[in-house]
Amino acid sequence: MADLAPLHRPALADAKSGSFGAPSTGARITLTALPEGHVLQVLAARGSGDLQDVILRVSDGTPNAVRPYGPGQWFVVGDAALSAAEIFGKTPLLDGRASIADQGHGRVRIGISGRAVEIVLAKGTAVDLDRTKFPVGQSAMTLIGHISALVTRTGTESFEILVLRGFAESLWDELIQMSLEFGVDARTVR
Amino acid sequence: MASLIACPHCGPRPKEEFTIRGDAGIVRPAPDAGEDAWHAYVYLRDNPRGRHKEHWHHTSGCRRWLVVERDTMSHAIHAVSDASTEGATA
Amino acid sequence: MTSYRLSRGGRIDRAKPLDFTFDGKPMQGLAGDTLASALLANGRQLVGRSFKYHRPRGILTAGAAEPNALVTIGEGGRTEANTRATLVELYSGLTAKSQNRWPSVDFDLGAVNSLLSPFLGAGFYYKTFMWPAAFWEKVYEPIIRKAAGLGRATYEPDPDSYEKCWAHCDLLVIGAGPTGLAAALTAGRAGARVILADEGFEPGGSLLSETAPVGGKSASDLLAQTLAELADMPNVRMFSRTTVFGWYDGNVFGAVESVQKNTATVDPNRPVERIWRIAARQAILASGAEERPLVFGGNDIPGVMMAGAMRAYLNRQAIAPGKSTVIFTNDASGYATAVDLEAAGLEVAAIVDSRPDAARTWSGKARILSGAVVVDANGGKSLKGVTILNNGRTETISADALGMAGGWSPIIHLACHRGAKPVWSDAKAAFLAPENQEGLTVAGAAAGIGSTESCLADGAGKAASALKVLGFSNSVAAFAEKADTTTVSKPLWRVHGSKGKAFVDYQNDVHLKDLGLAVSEGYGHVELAKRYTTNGMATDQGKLSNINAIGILAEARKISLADVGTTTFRPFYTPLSFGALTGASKGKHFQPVRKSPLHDWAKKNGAVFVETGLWYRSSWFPKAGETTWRESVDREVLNVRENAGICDVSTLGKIEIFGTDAAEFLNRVYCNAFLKLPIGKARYGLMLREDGMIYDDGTTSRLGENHFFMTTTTAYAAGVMNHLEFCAQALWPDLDVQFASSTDQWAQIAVAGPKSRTILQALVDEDISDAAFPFLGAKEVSLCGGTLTGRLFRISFSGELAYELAVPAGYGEAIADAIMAAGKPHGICPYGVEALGVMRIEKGHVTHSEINGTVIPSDLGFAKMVSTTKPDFIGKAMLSREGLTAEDRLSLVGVKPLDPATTFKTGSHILSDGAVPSLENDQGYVSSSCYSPNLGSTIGLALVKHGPKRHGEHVTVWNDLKNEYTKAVLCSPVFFDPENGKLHG
Amino acid sequence: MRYSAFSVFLNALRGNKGWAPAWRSPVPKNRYDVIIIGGGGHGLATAYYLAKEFGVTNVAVLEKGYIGSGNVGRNTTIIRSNYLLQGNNPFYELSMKLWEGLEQDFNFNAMVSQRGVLNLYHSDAQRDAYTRRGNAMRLHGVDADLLDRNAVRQMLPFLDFDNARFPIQGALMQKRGGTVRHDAVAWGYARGADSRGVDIIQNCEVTGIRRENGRVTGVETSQGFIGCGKLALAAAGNSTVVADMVDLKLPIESHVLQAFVSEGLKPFIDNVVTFGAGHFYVSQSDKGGLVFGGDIDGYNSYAQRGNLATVEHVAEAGVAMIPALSRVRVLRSWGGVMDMSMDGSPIIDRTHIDNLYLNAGWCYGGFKATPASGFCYAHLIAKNEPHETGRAFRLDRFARGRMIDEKGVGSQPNLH
Repeated sequence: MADLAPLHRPALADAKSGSFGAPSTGARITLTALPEGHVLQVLAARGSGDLQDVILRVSDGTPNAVRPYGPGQWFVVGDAALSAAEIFGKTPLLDGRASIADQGHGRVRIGISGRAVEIVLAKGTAVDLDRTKFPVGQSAMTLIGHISALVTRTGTESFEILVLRGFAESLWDELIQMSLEFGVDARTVR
Repeated sequence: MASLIACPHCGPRPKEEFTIRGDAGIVRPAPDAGEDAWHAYVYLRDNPRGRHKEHWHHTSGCRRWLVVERDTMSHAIHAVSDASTEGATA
Repeated sequence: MTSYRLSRGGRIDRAKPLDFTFDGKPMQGLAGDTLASALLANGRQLVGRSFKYHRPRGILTAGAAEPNALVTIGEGGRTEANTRATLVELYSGLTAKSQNRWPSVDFDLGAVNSLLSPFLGAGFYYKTFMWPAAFWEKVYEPIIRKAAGLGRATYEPDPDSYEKCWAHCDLLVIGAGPTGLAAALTAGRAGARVILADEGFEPGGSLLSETAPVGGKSASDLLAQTLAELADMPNVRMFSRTTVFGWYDGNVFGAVESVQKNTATVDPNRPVERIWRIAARQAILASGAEERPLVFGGNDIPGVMMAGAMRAYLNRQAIAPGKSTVIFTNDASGYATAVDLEAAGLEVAAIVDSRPDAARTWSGKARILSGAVVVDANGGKSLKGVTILNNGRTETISADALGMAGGWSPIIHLACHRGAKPVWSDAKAAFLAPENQEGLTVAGAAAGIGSTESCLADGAGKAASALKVLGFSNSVAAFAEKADTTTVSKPLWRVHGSKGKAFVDYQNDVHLKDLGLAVSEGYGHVELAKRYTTNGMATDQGKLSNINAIGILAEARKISLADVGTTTFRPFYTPLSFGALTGASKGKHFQPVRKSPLHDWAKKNGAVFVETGLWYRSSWFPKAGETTWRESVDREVLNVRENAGICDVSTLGKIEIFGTDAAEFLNRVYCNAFLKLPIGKARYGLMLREDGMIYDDGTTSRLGENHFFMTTTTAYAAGVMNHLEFCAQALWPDLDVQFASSTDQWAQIAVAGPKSRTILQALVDEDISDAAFPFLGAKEVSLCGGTLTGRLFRISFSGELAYELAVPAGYGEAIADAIMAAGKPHGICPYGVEALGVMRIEKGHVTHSEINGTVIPSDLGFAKMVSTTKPDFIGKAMLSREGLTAEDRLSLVGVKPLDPATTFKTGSHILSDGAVPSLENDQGYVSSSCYSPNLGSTIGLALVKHGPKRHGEHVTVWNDLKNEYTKAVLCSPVFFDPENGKLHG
Repeated sequence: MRYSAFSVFLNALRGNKGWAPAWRSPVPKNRYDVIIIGGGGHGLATAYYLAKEFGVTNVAVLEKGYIGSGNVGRNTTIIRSNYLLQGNNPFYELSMKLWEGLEQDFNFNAMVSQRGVLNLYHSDAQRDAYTRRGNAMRLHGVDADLLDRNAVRQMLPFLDFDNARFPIQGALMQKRGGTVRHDAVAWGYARGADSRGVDIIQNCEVTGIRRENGRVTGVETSQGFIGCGKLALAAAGNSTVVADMVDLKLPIESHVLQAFVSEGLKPFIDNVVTFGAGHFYVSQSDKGGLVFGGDIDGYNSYAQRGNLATVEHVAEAGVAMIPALSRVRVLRSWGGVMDMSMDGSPIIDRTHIDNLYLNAGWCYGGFKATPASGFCYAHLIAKNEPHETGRAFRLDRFARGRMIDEKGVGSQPNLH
């Protein structure tokens, strides 16, 4: 019986890394592969009422950790990886009013920031990202080009994108393409 | 139509984010409703010129099934609601 | 005249010469030129040949409506045929070529068609070329096709990139002429989010060529001040070189921005064109008006030009139309052009005004001929003079330029894209867009308003109204109200008495007589006339011709223009490149790639990949020395059956199902029972459509009282998820059940073969002996000494003792490596979907090759799975229909060749032994086939009439496409280990 | 007047003043033996064959707009008979045979051009499906060839063979497939029917159907009541609207399908080619425009216009198939109303009313079916007995579980 802890392979391990596109410095885009910590998909049981506060109980308390994407549906994210047991341990915190599906490996977080970030993302999504309509903390599950992803504003000039692992590299490449006119620094190394 | 559908959960979104199933004005019959009722449910359609209720799935968004009431002549959208709240009256 | 470029005036930059070529000849223009103006500046009037008669043609307009000056620009993969010279912003290094001519535009042999024109009237081709029948395709059609068409497209790949973008605004203003600028200014000052889009490279519209003062200021000062104020507003976005091409539902507008079409040195970091999808709460259409040509003989001779275009070239690019110009007008526009020509020191030989009472104060030098018409323009490749009919007398005036001013047609194209029909207005003598369309207001010249000052007022006023709708309560119109005092004269749809051909649709060579013929042959309806004569069907979409054609049809049919009506305005306003519409989704990026967490593991192990939907899956893993794919696959199959194999099945759809009603829900969506599935067990499930046909299959395991784990086929993963959500949300919202797609969460690994248990036990901490973990067991397991939790399923697609192990995706590669390492002493090998396919066919297991949407459970031998006791499940009610219970339905059998040395292919049909090939005798078809290394023969699964009753029958497997007719025998679909001895290992 | 090179020549010499109207504009009679609702391709073809083949000439075709204003005037002009299933295959082949002799038959050059139709395949599964289909065609004597990648590359070297997301593996080809000048089909049938005594009445909208004792006695129209012995519906996308007048609910939804044409080009592509890894099909018209289309927009619509997302999908698939299209410009898009049936196959049948006949459910395949549809429908109307070839297109096949579902997607019309 092998008891060597298996090696974790990040989804974007082999993705393009480096600087691409225009040499400009002013509005450069930064693309970052964020830590594959925990991603919990929380699903409310039928008729469970308002769960906003309950959901907070399973989050690590950092800003923007809880990301609603539809009625009774949230992603709770954080940098720390959680074991199956740790996730199982969180279920009782929900008082039986919601279930948790571990998506820590199924979804990958990508950070994107820069002065032109709204313009870049508008090449993919139809969601109006104007900061008055889409303030910090807001999330939207949407299509970016042909790929579905959860977009969250984390700052005035920064967003996080949560995407299915299988599509992560494809989306990564597209985000680079979309950023070329401003210049982009893509960092896969955490 | 459908350049934008105002999802009641997500706001206006483009057609590409949705999967359309079709007529939401028909009700699934009881299991023992008989051949005619089932044939009508599975195969017959009103196909109106004018207002029409349809099931649209916000596949690339909140993944909720919606009932979209739409005009088939003008493509104007009159109402969008969550299919579960539309309930059996759909 | 040696140079047509005047020494003074214009908005060109004389310090910036730009070199370009036309038909290989080097020429020079200036910054601020269009290709058209640069050609004119170089004295090049003849720029193209017409479609049918190959008549010499010059530049007619200064904008998007241009029917004649179509050229091919660019080289290699950047070649663009049919480009309007009037819209091309001149740049250094531009190459342009004339089209539809041979050998040259100056000497074109095709011009012989002009002589044949009596035989080439409207629709002549419908009446002839029918005999002998074979000649149409062999002789006539190739000649016609060669002659037809305009420019030649390249086959070379496009080196440039494109992109698409969304934009959102409160108010979209379409057109940056006086109306649009006034609207944008009003909305901008009110604080609204404004997008101002204009197709030109310099905003301003008619202000750019206006010489008369506007509201006490010069037009150019007004323009400069307005643009400066707009530029300072952060809430106003100016989209130059951007054509709004379509108005779609939901008030979404399509626009195309020409990003780098004005340079020969393309920056690869930026697109050459960009499509904007603009979601506007309100929009103002300020697209202006189009000047109408006049229909008289020879109205297409180079040198004949729209009067407004003449004025634009004069005032924007300082171009003289010729030495001596005649103006033919029934409208004030002709006079404005004449004024400017004379002011520039150019001769205006005469102003021919068709209105008898042209009571205009004219203080210029030119002679006025009231109530007169130009009946014929004279000349060949250039204009020599005009013949005028003046109160019954003809008179000839020599001239090398003729300006036509037939009145103005509002450009209402976009306002009619959503089905509204234009409305004829007698007062405006024009078709106007219908009013009160939600979300869009037409303003300025596009609404039939004449003077610039009234346009400013109208744009501002309508913007203020739109803002009110949007809730900007305190907006103030940027320009005061100003009544439009322009008088509209009665249109002159055609001139009577011409000798020469009077063209209506220049580009398609439709002339007056063609429309007359259409009416007399019964094609008088405006749509039929269009289709019969091709009027309005050219690349300009009838921007100039449609209105005159309607006037002419009305006259011929003796009805009003309102009764004739218009043809339908449809997107696009101007033609749009495939590249722009495609954006970045081209080549390898046509669709995204979805990668299994074991993709790199497979690559490392030498896999050959195959596209499966968006996924790449491993097909087989060739070893050194293997020369054919079959060799590799045979080895993999034999090795799995002999030892063990490992296969990536991560692409299967995986769905976590939660809820207190999850079991009840599954019981309703599967045709077999799921209510009492014990925790820790997996079950094969068959999901039907409501019409009784099988939709998908897979295994579903119960991991907890209220937690199930469903697998679907790779192809139907998304469809099944949508289906489950539909059932839960729309059909049975009273059930407590939730779904989470976990396809990407798990790397799922099949380990199959007699040694699979031994191998897996090396990784799995718990006991997985047959007793502890029997067939169809399903549970969470601890792996690698408790360092990882996975899910283990004892299920088998291969028929071997087999497991599927799911581990969190990020650990997939490490675990696959560990399995390989543990299996090495046991002879494990990786296997791909080909070997997987062989083994499943050997076992008679079905996939979507059999589940093709037309089979019901009993067709595939699953009759017993269909619950007879459940009150309801999806598909139950329709299963009892006559056609679904008929004896002769195609049902699953095995098939194998009588002589193992022979073979057959999937898709072959089954004929009874000795039967004549015919549809009546068709017995079914081979749905799956492969070479079975275990049986040493090709084997297949087939769907055959009365299938199960025919085991042992000899048949012909008929593949006429490959001349392959194989004698074969029908048999049980289970070819290998029918007792399932190996499964229980 | 018979059309011929000679008549064109003669009339040209006379200044083209001698041409007579291609069809009359008659005032409706009080009563006809047969009234056909719908002056599109199918309605006009039905009238033509009723008169020519079955001697039924006291016939009126009622058209609410101008003839050919529906789908026959707004399709991508493709003809083919590459069908898989027994109900469809012989029917479309009958249509193909009628196309092959059509122009000489009705004395109108509809430019039937058998340029070859190629359906590309990109996977083993698609190849197998085309093998099954090609063999089904050959079982009925229909020409079919399965080409491999190299053979396709020789014919169409400008397809994307080297950089494709979904590489082309080969194609199923029907050489006899091709294109026809669509408007001319309507006009040729109209002229042929008219010359045999059929009244073609345009601008005549049917507003009601009068019934007595369970039989149809005539129709209320915008030009007054017109009596009839038999009433035949051929209203395509508006079938359910007319059927509603007799409380007949149909297994049909009306959907919008967009089609497109590019600017005119010198000969660019010789065949009809369909993409197998996305929705796209293209051919080049005799005038030089690339005529192309894709999938239906997916929702019920009578608006004859579609949305931009579909336009973009079509263009993306087009460039994926032929990269050189990138710099070609699309001129115009339009939309037709498709009578999408629940199994993707048509209905030619009697109805619950004795003298009321139905021809509907053509989905987006109606144009190629025009001759056979007219022929079989005329047979049914004249003889009260289905023509052998169209026998499977029964209205009750859904209730009986005898669907003819080529795609296998079931009762969801937007997937057919």
